[in-house]
Amino acid sequence: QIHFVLLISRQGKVRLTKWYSPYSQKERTKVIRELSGLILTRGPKLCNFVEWRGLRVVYKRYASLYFCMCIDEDDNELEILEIIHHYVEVLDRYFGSVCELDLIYNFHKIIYKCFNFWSCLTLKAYFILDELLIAGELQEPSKRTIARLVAAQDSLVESAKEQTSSITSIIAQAAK
Amino acid sequence: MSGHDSKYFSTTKKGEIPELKEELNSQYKDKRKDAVKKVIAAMTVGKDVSSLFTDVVNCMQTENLELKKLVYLYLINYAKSQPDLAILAVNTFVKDSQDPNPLIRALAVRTMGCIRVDKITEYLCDPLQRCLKDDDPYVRKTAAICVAKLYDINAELVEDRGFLDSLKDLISDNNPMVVANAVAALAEIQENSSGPIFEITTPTLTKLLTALNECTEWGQVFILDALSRYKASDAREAENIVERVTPRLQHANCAVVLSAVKMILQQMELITSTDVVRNLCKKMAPPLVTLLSAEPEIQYVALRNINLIVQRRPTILAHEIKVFFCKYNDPIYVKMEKLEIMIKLASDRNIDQVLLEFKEYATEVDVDFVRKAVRAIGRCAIKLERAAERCISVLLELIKIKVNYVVQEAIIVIKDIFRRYPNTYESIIATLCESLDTLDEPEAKASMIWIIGEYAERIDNADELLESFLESFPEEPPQVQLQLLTATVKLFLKKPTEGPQQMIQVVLNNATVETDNPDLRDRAYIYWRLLSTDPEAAKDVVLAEKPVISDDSNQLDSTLLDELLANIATLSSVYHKPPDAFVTRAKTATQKTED
Amino acid sequence: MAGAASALFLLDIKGRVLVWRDYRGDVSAAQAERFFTKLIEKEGDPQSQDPVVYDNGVTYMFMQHSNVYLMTATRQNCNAASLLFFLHRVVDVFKHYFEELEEESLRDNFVVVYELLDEIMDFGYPQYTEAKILSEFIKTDAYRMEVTQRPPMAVTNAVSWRSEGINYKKNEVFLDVVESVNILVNSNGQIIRSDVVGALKMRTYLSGMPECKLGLNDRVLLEAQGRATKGKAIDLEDIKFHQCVRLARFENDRTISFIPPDGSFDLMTYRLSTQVKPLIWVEAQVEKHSRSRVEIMVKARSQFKERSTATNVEIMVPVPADASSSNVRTSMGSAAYAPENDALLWKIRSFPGGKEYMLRAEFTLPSITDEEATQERKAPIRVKFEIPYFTVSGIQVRYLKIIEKSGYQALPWVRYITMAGEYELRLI
Amino acid sequence: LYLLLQCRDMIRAIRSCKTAAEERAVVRKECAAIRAAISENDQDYRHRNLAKLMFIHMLGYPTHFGQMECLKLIASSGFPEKRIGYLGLMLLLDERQEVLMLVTNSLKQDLNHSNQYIIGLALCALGNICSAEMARDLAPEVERLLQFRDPNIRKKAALCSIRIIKKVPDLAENFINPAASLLREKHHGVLITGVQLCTDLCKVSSEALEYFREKCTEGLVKTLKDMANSPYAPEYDIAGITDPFLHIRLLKLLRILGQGDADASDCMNDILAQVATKIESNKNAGNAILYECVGTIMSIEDNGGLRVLAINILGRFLSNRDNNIRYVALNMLMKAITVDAQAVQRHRATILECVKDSDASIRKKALDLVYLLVNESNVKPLTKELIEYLEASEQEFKGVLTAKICSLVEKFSPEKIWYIDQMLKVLSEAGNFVKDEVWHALIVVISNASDLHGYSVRALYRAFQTSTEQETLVRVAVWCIGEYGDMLVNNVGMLDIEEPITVTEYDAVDALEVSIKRHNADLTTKAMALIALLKLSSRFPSCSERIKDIILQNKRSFVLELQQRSIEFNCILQKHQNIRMPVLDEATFSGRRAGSLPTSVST
Repeated sequence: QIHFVLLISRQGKVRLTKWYSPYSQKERTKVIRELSGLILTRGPKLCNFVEWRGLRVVYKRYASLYFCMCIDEDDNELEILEIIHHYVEVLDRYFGSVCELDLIYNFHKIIYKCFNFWSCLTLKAYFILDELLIAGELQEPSKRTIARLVAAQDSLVESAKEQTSSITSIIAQAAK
Repeated sequence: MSGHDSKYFSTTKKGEIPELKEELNSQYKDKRKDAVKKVIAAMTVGKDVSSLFTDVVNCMQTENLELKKLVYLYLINYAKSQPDLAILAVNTFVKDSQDPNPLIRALAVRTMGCIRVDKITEYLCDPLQRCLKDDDPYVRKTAAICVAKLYDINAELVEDRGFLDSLKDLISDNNPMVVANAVAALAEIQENSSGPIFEITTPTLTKLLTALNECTEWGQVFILDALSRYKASDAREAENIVERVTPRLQHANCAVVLSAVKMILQQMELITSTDVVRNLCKKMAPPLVTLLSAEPEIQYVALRNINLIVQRRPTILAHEIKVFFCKYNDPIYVKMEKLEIMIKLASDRNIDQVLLEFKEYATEVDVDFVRKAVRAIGRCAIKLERAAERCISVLLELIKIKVNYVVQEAIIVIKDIFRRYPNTYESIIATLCESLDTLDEPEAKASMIWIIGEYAERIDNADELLESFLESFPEEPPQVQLQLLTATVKLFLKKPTEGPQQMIQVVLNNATVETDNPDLRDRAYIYWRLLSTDPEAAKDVVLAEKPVISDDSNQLDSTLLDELLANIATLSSVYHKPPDAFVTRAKTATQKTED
Repeated sequence: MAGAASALFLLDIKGRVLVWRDYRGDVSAAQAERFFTKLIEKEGDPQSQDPVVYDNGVTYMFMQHSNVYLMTATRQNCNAASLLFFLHRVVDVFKHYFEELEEESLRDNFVVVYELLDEIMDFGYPQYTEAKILSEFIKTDAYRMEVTQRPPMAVTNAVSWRSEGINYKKNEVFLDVVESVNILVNSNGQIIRSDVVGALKMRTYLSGMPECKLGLNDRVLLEAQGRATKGKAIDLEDIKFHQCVRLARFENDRTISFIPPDGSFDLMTYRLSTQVKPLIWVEAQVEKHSRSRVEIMVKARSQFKERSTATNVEIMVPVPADASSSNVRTSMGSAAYAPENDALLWKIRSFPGGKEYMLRAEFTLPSITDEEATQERKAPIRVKFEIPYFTVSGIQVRYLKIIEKSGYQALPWVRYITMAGEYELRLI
Repeated sequence: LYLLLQCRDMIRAIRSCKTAAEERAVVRKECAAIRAAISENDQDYRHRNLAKLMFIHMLGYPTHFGQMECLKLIASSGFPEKRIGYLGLMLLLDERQEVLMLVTNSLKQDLNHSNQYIIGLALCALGNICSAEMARDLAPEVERLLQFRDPNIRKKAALCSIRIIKKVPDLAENFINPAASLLREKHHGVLITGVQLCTDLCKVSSEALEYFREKCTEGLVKTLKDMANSPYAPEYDIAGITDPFLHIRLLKLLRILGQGDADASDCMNDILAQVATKIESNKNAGNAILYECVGTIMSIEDNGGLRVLAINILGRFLSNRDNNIRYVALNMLMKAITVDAQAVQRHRATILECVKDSDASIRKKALDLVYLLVNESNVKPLTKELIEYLEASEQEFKGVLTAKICSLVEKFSPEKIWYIDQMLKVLSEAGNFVKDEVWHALIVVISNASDLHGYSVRALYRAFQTSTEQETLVRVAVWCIGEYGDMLVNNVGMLDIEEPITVTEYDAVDALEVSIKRHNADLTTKAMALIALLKLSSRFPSCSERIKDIILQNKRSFVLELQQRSIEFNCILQKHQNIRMPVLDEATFSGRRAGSLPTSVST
């Protein structure tokens, strides 16, 4: 089981956290501090695993971001690397289609857009994660399905917005 | 004024080194200079640019002082790794050391001294010899330090080439800064040498005291630190010296003040007149107090030193305890040190106010600080007999708040209070016993167990209380096990009834056959032997009257204190440890290979 | 007891090396960096760490300024006071050069930084830290062309703080006497500490090498001169002088004589620990109604003569960290919630002597409490104010004589002001 | 009132802070503004404020005052509100907050909602943060949703069920049947989550294990076979393999089913062999499957052929240039060692090299493995290697390394003198890392080896002269000097390999005094030194006065134990000379308990 997911920038700034096991706020801060100390200092050619408090952390660097997942001792580390990549690809596909600017595959830009500022895009990253993992377990192996489900919910939000705006305009009209 | 050097940090991704190489060999001066800046930028961020050694050294012969400095900087960094190539630089160095511009002459010897390569060092001797006698004081002051550098690399060379004498000559130099640096260099060389090199004679002393008035603040520190080793021949000389040094107490630089304090304290040991001593104490107090309005880092050093000073001369700050009261924004490390000094300065006169403060601190947020405050109350009780009762009542109040770590800390100190004032405050034992179940720290547990054993005859259910610990005996930490052992023996000797007898067997069995801890085992066997050979003797031994404990728990032993006082302002005085305890005499040569 | 620094490091907020200078070849960059990560890991907030740290044979001494750590490493038993104070001086030097000392300015000027590091310390011994003089021969790019190719005389002179040949059309001296009142009142309303720290801040615009002599109403001096003191003289407890003042001379006959540096500097500081009546007295009552509402009543009284007026008075009363939507009424000035300080901030522009003002405020608290909220730190009430044309000590500048061989006349301008220093009243 | 910042502006403001204190101030101001907006019940900005709180929470600041906002959003009717509300709930709260209970009702309604996406949100929240209490309350809804028409709800319900049965294992039996039916699904999401649910059911319920073993093994084998032989499926393809995630999960479940059951194991042999030989190992995905497959082969009932295959794969992994692969190889070899120790031993040299790898993770793993590899026959060379490495290793690694070496030496030592020699080396090199049990055990061994008493005390005395900063070394030396002081002084029981040394009684007492007076001496050492002095006082009459003096120095000690000892021992020396001998009769100390050591050393 995955206990938590962390995204940390090379400068040690936290970009996304998701906890599937209970950690108090104080513990969370400590975990993040310990792990960034452990992971960010590791050289580029070393393996992508660190042992930590009897658990194992699998991490992978994409552009300037470290994607980290903490798992149990007997989980498959290599598979977790694959899951991380799976997530990154979904993010890439999703934002690639959302951001009209990035018609060309340019992962750096997308990552930057997604995580540099906490915004609706970062929230989207969470929504996507929720379609990928539940209870710390993999939910869906198909990137297309995940993208489709997120898009469907996005359009649900859009139509609700339109509805409210049309209602307000109706009210506004009526009030004239 | 602002620069734009950051542009040098961004370099093209591919072929950085070849590109730089090309630029370094450019025919245009400006381009070369820019390239050297890029090289230094790369060096700054930790990239290895040692492969450009020859190319950089080629830029060394230049009129441009800025460029020269950069190249020198590069040499300092990489000469070690390219000793054979470093030799290429020697000619320029030697030439520069004879440059008409004193800035360049000084730069050349200063840099050569930083290059720890034997071959370079050989060529350093002649220029250094010349620079020590240079007309310009800036060059001489640089050369003086350079002798210390050379000594660090090759002590024999310095001795053989007579540099020590030249250096000693500089003590009589007419320039104060040259004198100060010569003193610093000599002091360092003395430190690393077995023979007497830098002995301060009376004429030297006089010269240095005079130089003191004129040199820079840092120079004053060198001189004062060196002079504090000087032993005056009699009280009169000591008084004279002190008189020359006291004006330094008015200096705005805290290091000058502390070094002056050190010197005065050293000389005071010789001064016999109580009036003079009293007067000096009075003079030192205000500057010491003023140090507490300095930056927190300085305050910290000052507090660590004041801690030592008040151990030797308690009167100096006897009336100043209030300045050690903690302020809201004091960093925790300052607060902790202030607390320590407050304990030392607490007296019958100020104890009420001090207790109010401690009580305030004991309800603060920071756990370590709270613990220390509780302990401080107990320490005051131990120190001030007449205030003991008041201290105890504050401790009891704190126990009632039932904050776990406060209770445990209180029990630890109350145990010591009992040992200090036997047969006085035992009435509170009952209150303490109420907290028995909440104790989870070894020291608190051990203290409580000791209390039960020691007063077994007054505690009706002492056997029950002790028995409650027995079950977990094997899991307890050694500290607790040892106290349980002794307490059970005491209980048995005091109440040799069936219950205690069974208990003692359980404990002795646990502490001998059932343990691997040799210390516990030895201890238990001693009791066992005593009990089985001669129970009366056992009583005599175990229940022997104990002398009242001394209240010197935080007093350093006097030889150590002497040593630390001689080291005021230094790290030794901050750590409260003699220098050998933390200065590893690893020779620099071995460190280099490590790196 | 000789000892010197092995290296001087300038690190960014994450402990990474920005620039460092190795003075003795016995420590390495990697070592310090690793140590620093360790230091931060240990307890999170590096500001709570002792400024002197020992690790594996090396002592590290450090301080923070803005987003930069200044740190020296040493393997010897060196003078800790000197090196820590030196770090503060280094800050002053950099500030003089780059206006602000921060990560960016260091990066932007690394060449000059290296040059300065080479000049201010040699083989780990502090050498020279007078920024004004240093900038005569070490310049940033913009001023590079004007470089003097020789070390200014001042560097090695007895008067190491002033260069020769300074020239002003109009020769002027400004002297500000600034007194800060520090006070600590415990929760019983007892004043447990009170002292005054004064400073004579000088700005000089004088030509040549002027000899100055300052006369104060210093009791010791006046009595020594056999003058009647008539209660006007004062006792200064601990006087500290700028290095330009001749200390031996002062020790001999209490004369304050000096050749001033050019520009602004603190000529002297002094301290008085005579108990003074708190100039502004504040009382606060905090009532917690249930878990959701707090009511605060504050009374502030000025306890100085009516002809003086305190200006820019700020009274900070602590409130719980998760409070909101205050309802505040004051009889004077304005008050607002200052969440960045977890406090209610009451500002009174002008507060004449002998007056009393009131404030009432109400805060609501959220229904859900912070599960991990450790007991909150008990902050005191803090007060800031300034009272112009007034000193607590009664110090007076009797004269400031300026003699220069060219014989010009220079007029000194003197101002007096009292302000709050660390002014804390603990809440019950 | 403060202006509420745009999310972006707030983050920009936070980012531009130079110090932690500045950041704290910005955050506090913003939180105050958000609290003000909350208490005014501001609807328009609720969304945005919650987003900001999530960011602030992530930075580690308190956000408890925003929790009720999540609840309000969840309770509103619109999908957008619910979506952000649930997200906030999952980020700002966790199962331990009491407030969470307040959301149970909303969850129940949403689990029964007509909109499947709202059901999805509720399942996700429940699966990620539900408490045992909520699990109990909502289990029936989730169970029902396992048969929901839309597969995307079924898969969410399956994972949500995992959380439920982990929180409340009693509920497992209700999920066995619905879980089994998920295994027949074609939808990969459902299948993957279904397999996972079954795996977790097996872990909490033996009943479930039996059931699946009986009813599903064959089906699972078939599914795996179909997968392995399936044509190219672009939707699930990774590096030319169809759905490696499903592969791995199936292998994992098969492992559990095959473990301890020969029939089930037999049933999966063929497919495991096929996976192990056919999967491409040039990409990570393939290696992940191979790794899982090896794990399964190692766990199920023995089939010699398969195991050889598995060990070969690990051998290949171990020599791979990719550090990840080497790491998992070491990891798996640790499991393999119980199955086929011989095969693992063959890789010993490679593994030992890994202990010195530049990668700390690999170093640590390799050390764990070496520890398992050691046996009576190879303990000497391996220990030698490790101790040599101890000197060169980094400070941080020394602790782990020391513990392992001590444990090995203790476990496999062929003879006592070797054991003592090795421990002495460790103590001198890294004594401060040695745990109490270790030096306790060393003393037990020494005291039980009567022919080595003299040798040990002399060796320790020598070591003590050079490294007084290793606390445990000093303790053992102190104890031995007290116990065997006469052998030290008289060179009793010299071995052939020894050089004689000249130590006077005075020197021996000196050593003890030094151990007390070192500036950093710890209390245990000091206390031990007092006993040692007591022991020596009868044997060294020439020093008895000096010993008395040293002991008496602690009579007013602030430290309880030291004072007690000082007074007692002084009393014995002063007044009870007559019983001193029996008390410290050496015979008393012999024949003591063997301790926890294996017979080879302790007898």
